[in-house]
Amino acid sequence: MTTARRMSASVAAPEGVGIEVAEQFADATQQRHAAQLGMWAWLLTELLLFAGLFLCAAVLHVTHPAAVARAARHLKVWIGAANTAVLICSSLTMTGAITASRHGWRRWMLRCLLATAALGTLFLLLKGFEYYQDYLEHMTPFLDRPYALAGEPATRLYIDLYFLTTALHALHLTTGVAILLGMTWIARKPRFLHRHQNWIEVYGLYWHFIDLIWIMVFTLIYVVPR
Amino acid sequence: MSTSERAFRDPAPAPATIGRPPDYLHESHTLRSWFLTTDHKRIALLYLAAITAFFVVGAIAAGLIRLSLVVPNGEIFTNDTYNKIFTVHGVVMVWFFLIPSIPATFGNFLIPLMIGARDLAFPRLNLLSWYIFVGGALFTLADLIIGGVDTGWTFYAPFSTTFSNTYVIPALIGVIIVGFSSILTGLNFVVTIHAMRAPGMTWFRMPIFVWTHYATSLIFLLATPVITIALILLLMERAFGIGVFDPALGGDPVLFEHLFWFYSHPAVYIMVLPGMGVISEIVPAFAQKRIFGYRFIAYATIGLASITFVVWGHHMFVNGIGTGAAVVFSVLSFAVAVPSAVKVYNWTATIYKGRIRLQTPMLYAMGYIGLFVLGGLTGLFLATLAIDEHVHGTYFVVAHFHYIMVGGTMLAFLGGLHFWWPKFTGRLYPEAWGRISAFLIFIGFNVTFFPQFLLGYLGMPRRYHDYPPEFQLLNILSSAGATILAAGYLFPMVYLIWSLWFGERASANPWGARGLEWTTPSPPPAHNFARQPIVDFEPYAYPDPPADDDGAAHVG
Amino acid sequence: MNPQQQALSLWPSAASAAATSADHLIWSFTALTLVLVVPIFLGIAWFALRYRDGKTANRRLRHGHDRMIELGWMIIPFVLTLIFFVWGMRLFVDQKLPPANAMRIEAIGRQWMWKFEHPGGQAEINDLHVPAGQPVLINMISQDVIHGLYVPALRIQMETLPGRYTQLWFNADRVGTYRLLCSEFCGTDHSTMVGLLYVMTPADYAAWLARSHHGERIVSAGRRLFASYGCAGCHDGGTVAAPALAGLYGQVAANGAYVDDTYLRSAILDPDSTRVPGQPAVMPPFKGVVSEDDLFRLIAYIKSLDPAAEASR
Amino acid sequence: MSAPDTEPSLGGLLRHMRVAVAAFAALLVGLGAIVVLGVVAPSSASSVIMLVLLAAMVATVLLFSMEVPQEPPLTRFFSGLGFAWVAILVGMTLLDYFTR
Repeated sequence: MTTARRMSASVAAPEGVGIEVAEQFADATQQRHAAQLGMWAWLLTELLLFAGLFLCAAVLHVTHPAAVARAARHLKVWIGAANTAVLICSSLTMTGAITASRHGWRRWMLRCLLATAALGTLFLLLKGFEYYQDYLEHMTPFLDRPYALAGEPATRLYIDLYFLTTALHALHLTTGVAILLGMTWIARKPRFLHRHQNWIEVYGLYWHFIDLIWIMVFTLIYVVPR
Repeated sequence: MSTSERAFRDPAPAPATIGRPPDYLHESHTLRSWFLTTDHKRIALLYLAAITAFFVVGAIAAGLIRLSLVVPNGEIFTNDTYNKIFTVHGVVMVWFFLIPSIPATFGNFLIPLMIGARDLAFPRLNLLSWYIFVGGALFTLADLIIGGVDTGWTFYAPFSTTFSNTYVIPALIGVIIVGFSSILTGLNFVVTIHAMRAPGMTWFRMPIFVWTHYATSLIFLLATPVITIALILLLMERAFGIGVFDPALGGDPVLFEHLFWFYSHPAVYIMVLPGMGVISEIVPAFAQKRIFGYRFIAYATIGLASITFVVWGHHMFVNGIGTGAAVVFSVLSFAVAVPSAVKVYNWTATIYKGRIRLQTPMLYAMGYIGLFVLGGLTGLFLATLAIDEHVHGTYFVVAHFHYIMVGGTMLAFLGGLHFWWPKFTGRLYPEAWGRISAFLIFIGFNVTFFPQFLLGYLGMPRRYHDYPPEFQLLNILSSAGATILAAGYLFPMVYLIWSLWFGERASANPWGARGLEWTTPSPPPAHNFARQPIVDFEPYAYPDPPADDDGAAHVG
Repeated sequence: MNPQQQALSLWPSAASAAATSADHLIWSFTALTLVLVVPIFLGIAWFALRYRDGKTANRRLRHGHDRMIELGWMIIPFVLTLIFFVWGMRLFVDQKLPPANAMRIEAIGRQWMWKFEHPGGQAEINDLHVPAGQPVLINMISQDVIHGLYVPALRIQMETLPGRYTQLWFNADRVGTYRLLCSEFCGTDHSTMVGLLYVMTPADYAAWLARSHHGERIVSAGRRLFASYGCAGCHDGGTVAAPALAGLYGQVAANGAYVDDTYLRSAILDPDSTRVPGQPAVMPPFKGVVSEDDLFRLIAYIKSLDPAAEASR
Repeated sequence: MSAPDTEPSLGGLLRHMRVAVAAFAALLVGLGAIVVLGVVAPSSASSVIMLVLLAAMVATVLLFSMEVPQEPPLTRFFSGLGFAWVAILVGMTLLDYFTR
């Protein structure tokens, strides 16, 4: 229903774009609806998962504002900002892939999917570089090595929370890139869009949401407490 | 004859299996066909087997606890052994029995049948969640039994992070894994109920059972991730000392309690709501009467599921939370009484002027109402700030939540098991034994747990196995009740298994109940419905009795 | 002497007026509970017999008032129970507001014992002696995990947390011996972390104080520690412009935080956490240096500093 | 139902993505504003403004990238539910910290 309505708004669904109806569903509309809703339900849990971490950071911010500010100023805010921009770009390419898939433009879809995967990888590389910088600056309190702000215990907790939050996000992104590449591999076959167009739609929701989570991480962990 | 009555007519008893497709149990017999099945009905039975096994483990632990408490000086087990036993009991019963009990078995089996669907929306995910459940639970169980954990099921920091010398980390990993099973089950139910209802099955034609499972699934989705992250933080704290719950690093152990109870209070409703769903099916069926105030019950279900998220602080009134927060949490907790009262009074009103048959499921349902009322109202005692300040952390709390969780969930579970057993297996159980076990469980339960209210108000703290001697008589009484309860649990295990081979064959609708699940043969065929059902009748479409009823049965 | 020798008791003894009020509350609530549930139980039993299948009975239903009935049994029990919310809240809030003349006892929970210290420096393990009719404020903290100080005869408890002081006060007016327990699971010997509360006549209490071993008064011990840890070097004048401490307690500090026991504790252990932005970090952290016992003595001393006396010095 | 379209040029693709491109630009502007307020020229009101900007960016992603308004009503309800629950979690926990 969802996509069908969407398409009727933009273009009529071209021939050769659709989904293969699984046994338990009555029709394609029901299957699309179920798949979309299933992803939304999953995203709900992702949001609450990260909310727990944001809550810990917020409580620490309330109880130890000075330490949190000092710790936040040691985060690599420019790398974080660049990464936010990278993910916003990847969101655009993902939308490109979805749009192309709806029109049956297979080549554009593949290009956009690969671009999205490349941007995701770029994010992970930048993230790795950021971690390496943290390591060099002795901002890794959980490791058995000297810690730059050792005299200020509450900063240690904030830095630990930063690592946990970003690592959890990076884990989601790594999984995301892996799924994306796997899906692209399958989608290279010409008949993919005949059978699994909604994979792209559903996956797109996930990718956008990981982007959304990162925007929150960047604002709430890097910038606001400074 | 109206359409709705036709839809519910009991098909003539099938002549064995001739001319009928094999049912879901006999479709194939290989182990592989069971362990790789994507049929929601078979997965439900897999869950039933798994949770029964976990229940036995938890019940043995409970037996050991009650054994130890017969004497006041804690002579039977060492302190550490006792602490490990109650941790086994708590972790296994809460996470591996109560939470999956009704949703994963009855929910799995019945939701597609009740809404007229072929299967759940994501059958493979359903199987996966069973494997995740069994894998995670066995992992934790092995750790709890071989290694031992002494934190209790609540895992409060900083005891669990810094001071316990037991194998906490594997237990946490297992519980986190099981959480994903809950999430996937909840996701599957939500999507199924949203997207897969048969034509004509509008929201207000759904049985209350489906409503309660919808609400439960929302709790699964909204609460479970929070306990997942809380336990991950706990694990990180124990492994790397990151400091979230360590005051020396600016952390706060009370924050763990917030995160923990944000999940664990709604988790009580994960246990209770499906039980209410079961009772809302049984009571109208055995009163042969429409459920009273259907819409109010449906709204109350959603209301309970929402309110339960804003009351978690009542577990923490004496844990150093702000006075203002305590007052807010207290008054919100009182609001839980509103939807709970709706349910109880509406069940009572359903019985009024019905045509009551006091068969086994109905006995369980009536027992459930009694225990739920007592458990619920003592919950209000605990929500009262000044009373909680006295009985927090005592046996009063233990008694209260056993009334809700065991009295409520367990009785509903057994009631539902007896109600739908013919549908699950195609066999009837011996009715007399069913009634005996229902009585035994009700009496045994009350003898076990009512004294604990008194013990709590007298001031016996939980998790004490070395207790002051003046509490001994009440403890002996409680332990004696536990043996009656154990006997009550053993009977169904024996006669239900016996009935699988020797029980009388069941018709499609042995109770004369309404609901789509009773229109399929017992047991149902693998594909549930021969043709796509079209729903044009209201839920609980039991006929209105004529005035001055002569009492003759109009069943079927 | 054991508080209760009998093998079975059905109601706990009450050692304070507040405990009796809590009893009144629970009795009244129980009465309301009975009013609400007995009709249900009787109703279910009666209906189940009256309308059994096969029995002749008038089963004609009157429709039309369903909504009013629904609203009635939603709202009336709720409003009735709200009375108890208000009642319980008032008792609870009273428990949060200790009277000014309360005698202060310091308590430390540790695995697996309680330590109490009286103002005169008399320390006791697990047991606690208090005078009857005198409000007593217990200021407590945990040295390791969360414990709960629970006296059933007073109908009160409070958890002791690591890193933060919590308080509990009572006015025990009935002489006797009562149990004192740990109510929050704290590990192996949780169930042996128990003691006795002796409520004594003021005369007996004075005699007990006199005959028990006592070191220094808490405040004077604090003064001595203040010197020996080197606090006095900076805070009592000297070359460093350390903040004056006299009269600080109960005020709002320069960094905007309210100065209470927990604030002073973190200021000693981790001065950075309370430092006013812009001030130089001169004071070393005392984490791992000062024990919990010495901390409450230091804090008691700092609290005792009177700005007027300080000015004349 | 038309036959599969022939693949357009990049411009042709982008013409079908006007909303997405606008959302993309808005998100970049929002990011820039947050960086300016938080890093380059912080002021006392920055935090509040940044939280408002963050809410706007979240709304942009939900409304335009994830196309929530085109979903059926129940899905729309669902997508809002999570944020409401985060508000409950954070709000009621902080209530404790502010009333201690």
